[in-house]
Amino acid sequence: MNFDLSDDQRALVDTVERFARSAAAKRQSTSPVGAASEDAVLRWEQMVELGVAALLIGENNGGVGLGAAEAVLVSEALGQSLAQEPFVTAGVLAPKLLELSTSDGLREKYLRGVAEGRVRIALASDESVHEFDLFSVSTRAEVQNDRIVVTGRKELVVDGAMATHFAITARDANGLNLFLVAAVQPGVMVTPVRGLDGGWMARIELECVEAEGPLFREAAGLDGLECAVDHATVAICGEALGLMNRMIALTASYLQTRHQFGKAIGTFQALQHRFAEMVTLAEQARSGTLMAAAALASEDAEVRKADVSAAKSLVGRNGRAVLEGAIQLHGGIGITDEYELSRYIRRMIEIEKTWGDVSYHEARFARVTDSR
Amino acid sequence: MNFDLSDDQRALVDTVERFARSAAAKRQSTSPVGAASEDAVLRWEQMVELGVAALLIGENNGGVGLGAAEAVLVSEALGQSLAQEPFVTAGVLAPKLLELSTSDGLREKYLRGVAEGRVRIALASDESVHEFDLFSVSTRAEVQNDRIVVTGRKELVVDGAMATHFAITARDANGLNLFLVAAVQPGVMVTPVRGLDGGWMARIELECVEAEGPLFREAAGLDGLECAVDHATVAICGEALGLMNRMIALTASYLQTRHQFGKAIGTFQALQHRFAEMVTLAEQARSGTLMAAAALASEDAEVRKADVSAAKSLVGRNGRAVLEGAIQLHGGIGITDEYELSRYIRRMIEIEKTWGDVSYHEARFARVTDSR
Amino acid sequence: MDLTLSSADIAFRDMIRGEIASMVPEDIKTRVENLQHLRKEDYMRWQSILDVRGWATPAWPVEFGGPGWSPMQRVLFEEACFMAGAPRQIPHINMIGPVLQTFGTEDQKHRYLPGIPTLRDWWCQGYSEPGSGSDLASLRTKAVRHGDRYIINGQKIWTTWAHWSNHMFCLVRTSDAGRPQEGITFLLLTMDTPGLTVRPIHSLDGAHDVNEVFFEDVSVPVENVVLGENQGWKVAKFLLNAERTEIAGVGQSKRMLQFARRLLAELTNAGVSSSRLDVFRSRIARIAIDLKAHEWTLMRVIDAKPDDPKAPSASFLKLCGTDLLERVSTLLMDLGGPAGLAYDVDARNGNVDGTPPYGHVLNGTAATYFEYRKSGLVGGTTEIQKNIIYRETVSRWAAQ
Amino acid sequence: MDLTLSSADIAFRDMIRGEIASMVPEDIKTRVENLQHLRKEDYMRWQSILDVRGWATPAWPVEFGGPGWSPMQRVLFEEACFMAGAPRQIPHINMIGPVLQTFGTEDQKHRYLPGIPTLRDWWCQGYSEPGSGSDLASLRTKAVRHGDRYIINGQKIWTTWAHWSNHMFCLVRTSDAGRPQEGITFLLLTMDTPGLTVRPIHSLDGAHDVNEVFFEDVSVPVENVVLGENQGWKVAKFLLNAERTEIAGVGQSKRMLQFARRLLAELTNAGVSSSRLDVFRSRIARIAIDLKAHEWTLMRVIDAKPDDPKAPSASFLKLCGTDLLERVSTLLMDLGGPAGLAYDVDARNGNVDGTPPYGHVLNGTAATYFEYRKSGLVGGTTEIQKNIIYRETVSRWAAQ
Repeated sequence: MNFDLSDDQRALVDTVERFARSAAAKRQSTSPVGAASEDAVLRWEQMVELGVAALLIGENNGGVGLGAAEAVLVSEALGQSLAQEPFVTAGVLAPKLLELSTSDGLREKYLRGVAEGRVRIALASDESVHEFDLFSVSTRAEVQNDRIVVTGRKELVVDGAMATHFAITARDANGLNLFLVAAVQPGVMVTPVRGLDGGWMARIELECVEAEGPLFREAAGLDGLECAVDHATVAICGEALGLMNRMIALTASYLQTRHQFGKAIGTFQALQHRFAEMVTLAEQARSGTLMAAAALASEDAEVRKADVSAAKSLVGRNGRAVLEGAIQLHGGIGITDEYELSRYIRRMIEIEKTWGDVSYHEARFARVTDSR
Repeated sequence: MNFDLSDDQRALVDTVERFARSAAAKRQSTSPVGAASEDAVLRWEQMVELGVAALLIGENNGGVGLGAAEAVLVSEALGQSLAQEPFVTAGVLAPKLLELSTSDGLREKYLRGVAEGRVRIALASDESVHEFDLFSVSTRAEVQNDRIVVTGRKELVVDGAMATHFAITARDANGLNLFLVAAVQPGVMVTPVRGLDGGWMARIELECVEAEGPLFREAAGLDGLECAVDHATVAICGEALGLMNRMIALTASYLQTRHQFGKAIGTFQALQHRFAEMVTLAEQARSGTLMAAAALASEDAEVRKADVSAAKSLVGRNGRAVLEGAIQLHGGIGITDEYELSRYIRRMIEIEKTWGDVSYHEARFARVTDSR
Repeated sequence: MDLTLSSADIAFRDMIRGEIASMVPEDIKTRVENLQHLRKEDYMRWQSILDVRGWATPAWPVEFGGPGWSPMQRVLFEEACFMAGAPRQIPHINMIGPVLQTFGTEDQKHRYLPGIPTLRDWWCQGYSEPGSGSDLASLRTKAVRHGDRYIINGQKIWTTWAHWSNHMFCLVRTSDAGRPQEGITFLLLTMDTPGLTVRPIHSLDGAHDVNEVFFEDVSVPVENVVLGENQGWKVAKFLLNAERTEIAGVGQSKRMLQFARRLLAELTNAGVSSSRLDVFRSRIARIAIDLKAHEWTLMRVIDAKPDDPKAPSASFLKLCGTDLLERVSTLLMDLGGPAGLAYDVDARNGNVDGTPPYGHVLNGTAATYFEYRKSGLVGGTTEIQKNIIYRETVSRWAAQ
Repeated sequence: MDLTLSSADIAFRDMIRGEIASMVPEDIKTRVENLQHLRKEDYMRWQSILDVRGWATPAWPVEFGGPGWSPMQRVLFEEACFMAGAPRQIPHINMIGPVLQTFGTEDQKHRYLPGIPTLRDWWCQGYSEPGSGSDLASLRTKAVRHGDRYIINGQKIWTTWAHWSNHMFCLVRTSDAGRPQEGITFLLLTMDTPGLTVRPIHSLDGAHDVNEVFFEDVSVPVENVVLGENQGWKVAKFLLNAERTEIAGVGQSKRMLQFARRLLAELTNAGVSSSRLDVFRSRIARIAIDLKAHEWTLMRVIDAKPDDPKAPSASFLKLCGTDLLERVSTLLMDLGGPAGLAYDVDARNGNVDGTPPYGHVLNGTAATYFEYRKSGLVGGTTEIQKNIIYRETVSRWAAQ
């Protein structure tokens, strides 16, 4: 075990950071919904050129074969400049789902397209907007005239407005499974939904839509789905680390440059301590995220679930404390839309609410660890 | 509504404070168990001379007829010098129970003795040591040869080792009710239990013991019992205010006199802020306690329950934060048994755990207010 | 100490509850209860309705057309407004009014008081500056006297509702001599004065409440000074005192808590798992408990003699009030769950009549969290309040 | 960055777990798992058992008779000890040992090292003084040189296990010139030196761990100086570094968390209402999550190059470690419920063999809470740690 970046990792991070800092990479929270999703497609095409799309795909499947540690590093570097989306869905979630799929045919048909950025698959799983639950699904998949057709409604599909395909959770005669659906075809209605920071989620309505699948043999499906989402979850934890870095950096310079009562506000002990708490919380979130990245490689699904949930809840909880500290130490400017900090704050909350919030993941952690 | 003390109230508080400051009044945490209960009897006899025993008893029953506000003031004054016990049980809980009793005979037989300090009744209700619950009772009351006999075991009876009588919760053919049992008689075994701060609780074992009662007509009993305990609960909230006062006062002088790095530690902003938080939490606890004292007069039992539980949970929660602040601001001396603060800290925790802890009272509050 | 409400107060309470409940327009009530931002006309309409009954200016004495209520009656009035779903009152009504009544010239009273109750005249407060936040006394917006006029140059920031206002009261620097506090003047002006520009500031939640105000050779007659040149700090301190009850934020916290209970009921009906909801239920209980105690602290502050050193001060109210506003708005965001990811800023701001993706209630959850991040900053930061409490209390406690 | 354990480490982990599990005496294990205070002989017995295997001094290199383990192996050893219910190691073993190995003379090494592994020589640390807590450099216990001896006068306080020790290492003032740090000397002495008196201090929980130590003309030969006169601060800073992993408190937090889970199971069996227990279950989960992250922070600290400015420092470990110790001990008290009212200090201290009123487990709950109130005070207060973190990090972050 070793926490220093290797030369290859350093080079990867530098490349991604350079890209992320370029204006073109940045997500604009003010973009209208349609334009936003075009931006995302454009950004993804640029990332593909950097080689990011095939990063996590196994070498046997023609990818670079890097692991979760690298996914965290890339996400963090992107997050630092608010340029993450859609790496987590197109570069992590979709490839993982296909790699874990027990359908050789679908993997072969789609994985190359994913690696080349032509195919952009978004996971359409949620049906309730009140509580995250991968397995509470009423969407149906049926065989009609030898074709599989899917009917149902999916909410809050991350990067849904830019997808070429959806991976839909649906129940068939054998239970819950996943099916692939092309986004542009009769019976598919995609309604973009504006996110807190102008992200592009979508509501997907499917009315007897032709689908391919299932992605999994029965029983194998549930863990494959959960495992892919766990990979994506750790990647957005990495993004959150990047956001926290940036919030802390902005706060540090503000403390040193802002003066009140004739001195830099960073000379006040109460503010110093609040800053020290922010830094400590961010370090703890980093430790948790690295732990979860390590656990993704575990053969024991319970270990993976426990550590991923630990990390996601920790990142949500600490990230919120960091953003609240940043606001309090900045004063009024900290809650001003024009100032850079506001974007990091809103994105932090988006992350917290994506794929299970603190409460969800603490409960999942308790469930998995209680019996141990 | 008015928060200033009247002249009469001021005089009462002054008398009690003078008494409480005298060495004789103070409870010693180092006393052996037997001696401790003799101390308590002695202290109660002294308080009776001050007129404190009949303070809350209605004028129609020969008492002074003061209310919950005065009970809080007296408890606070006693608590400030760690001299509270046994006012709350002998001066509040027992008289309230007898006054609320629907048995005129028992009230007449015992209330005068209580007012004169001859009769000391302790409430023996708890059977589980894991969770406070007034109504989880398996002690039985049966009629045998025309006499009522009680059999069962009671835990953590507050002031139990100094009682002349016990008010026992027990189930008879009609359900839950209260019975009076003389402490010294065959079949009663009293085992003193040493408390956190050397308080004198007791385990009471009853084997076919002769009892008088019941204290209540069916149905009326449950609320009478709960109401009497609510009165006592508000009184120990008052005591907790006294403890907090003292902890804050000790901390304030320590901040001004202790020097490190060449200056009084009270010049460090982080310590100033922690102190400000302690003061604020104590004020909030005071507001809650006064609110609960007001609610004891309400005809609506749900209002009473909600506000008493609000106060007890607030006092427990804030009292703990105050004691933790006091320790942190004192450093090592704050956790030293020899130093006065340690007594206030341990007593604060005793209060928190008496008649329902924070978790119990928050749940009770939620239950009562949810439907509103 | 007498902890019971007098029978007169009980009668007043029952009367005012009944009346107010029948006075609030339905559409305003809906927006208030959905935690949407109100429009300027919503506030004005409600003030006009109150004005008919003489209740538009609860803190004003009878001689200036106010109801002459006792502090307890004001508390009961505010409680009735809360229960009826009325908008909260614009704080400036109870701020600039008493200032003019106490320090204003006859001419100032005559000219400015009549427009306040109905909000025909809407006042904003020009205090903070880019370089002067917590350290307000360091303000540098300069007013230089030329004959019978002041020429003002400088900039104010975080000016709430400057874009809705036609009047401003502000603090300007008229002298650099002595302590910084000694060279400050309290000045009135109209927002259409040439040289004055208002620039919007959008907040974290996309709302536009606050502004920057720029002064470029803004000319104001000297009769617009309140109390006298270089006497402004005294007026500002008086105002701070008048803000006492407002600063407690009781009404806003209660409104959000009510909203949280409603949301909890909706989530229960929607089938959200009870293990998830139980946690929220506990948090609601704890906040409700603290809020009840906070209301009693407010009453204790209101009842206290001004010179009683043992009474809790306004800083306690501010600290506890901020804590509650922060916690209950956080609770709302958490209750919102995944739906909080979606946010339609226009629907929340009341700029469009459409319904946001998951309805107005869920649309308000994360936004409310963002909105109330300001509570520890406005009206003196939490850090400043703690400094004050320490200074006010430590020696008294050490002497006990 | 490679986040997987090497196969050598995996093999070591499996070996050490198996071995340690079979080595812990049952009676000691029971006291450890009940959170009772251990007796001096418990610690000594366990060290002797470890010593047979050469594992008594995990941080010592092979040349001094240690096992020569890597930092990761030490972590795995400590984890194995935790899992087996072994006592935690007396911190001074890993403190005074490396100090002597690094700075000691040959004679000092020869004389003092052999007695440490078995605790035949038990060392205590004479640092804090009544007037010098957070501001350690202001210490005033004076050592004045007379020929080849120092004469010491003064007082130490909070000296853990001074009453069990036969040796002390301490900081004394040998010069008043220059910065306070520059006049401090690191000195060794035996506890039976005439003029040295130990006075017990009992803690909040009734335990006797710490002491006052008084020096009245205590005479010590100059060869007992480590490194050199007025060089003591350098040794103290080295020691602080050696304390790094100890300061994280991982083992103690895990022990208490394990105890909490056991208590929860007992309460479940005893029929405590599920609504009450669910709250505890959530708290346990949250603490367990933070503790896991804390263990990874510890590994990151251990792995960091000494000069890497971006690596988390020991102050992070101390801060998070304190937070966890405070929270988990608080959880225990809350879990204890009403039973926590009863407390038998003698049973907890292991002075009597009797069972306290509600058993050893419940007897430990409130006492553990009291015991761990010290965590934010010892080894540098929480406030001092935050000062350090700010100083260490703010400029680096501002430059990013």
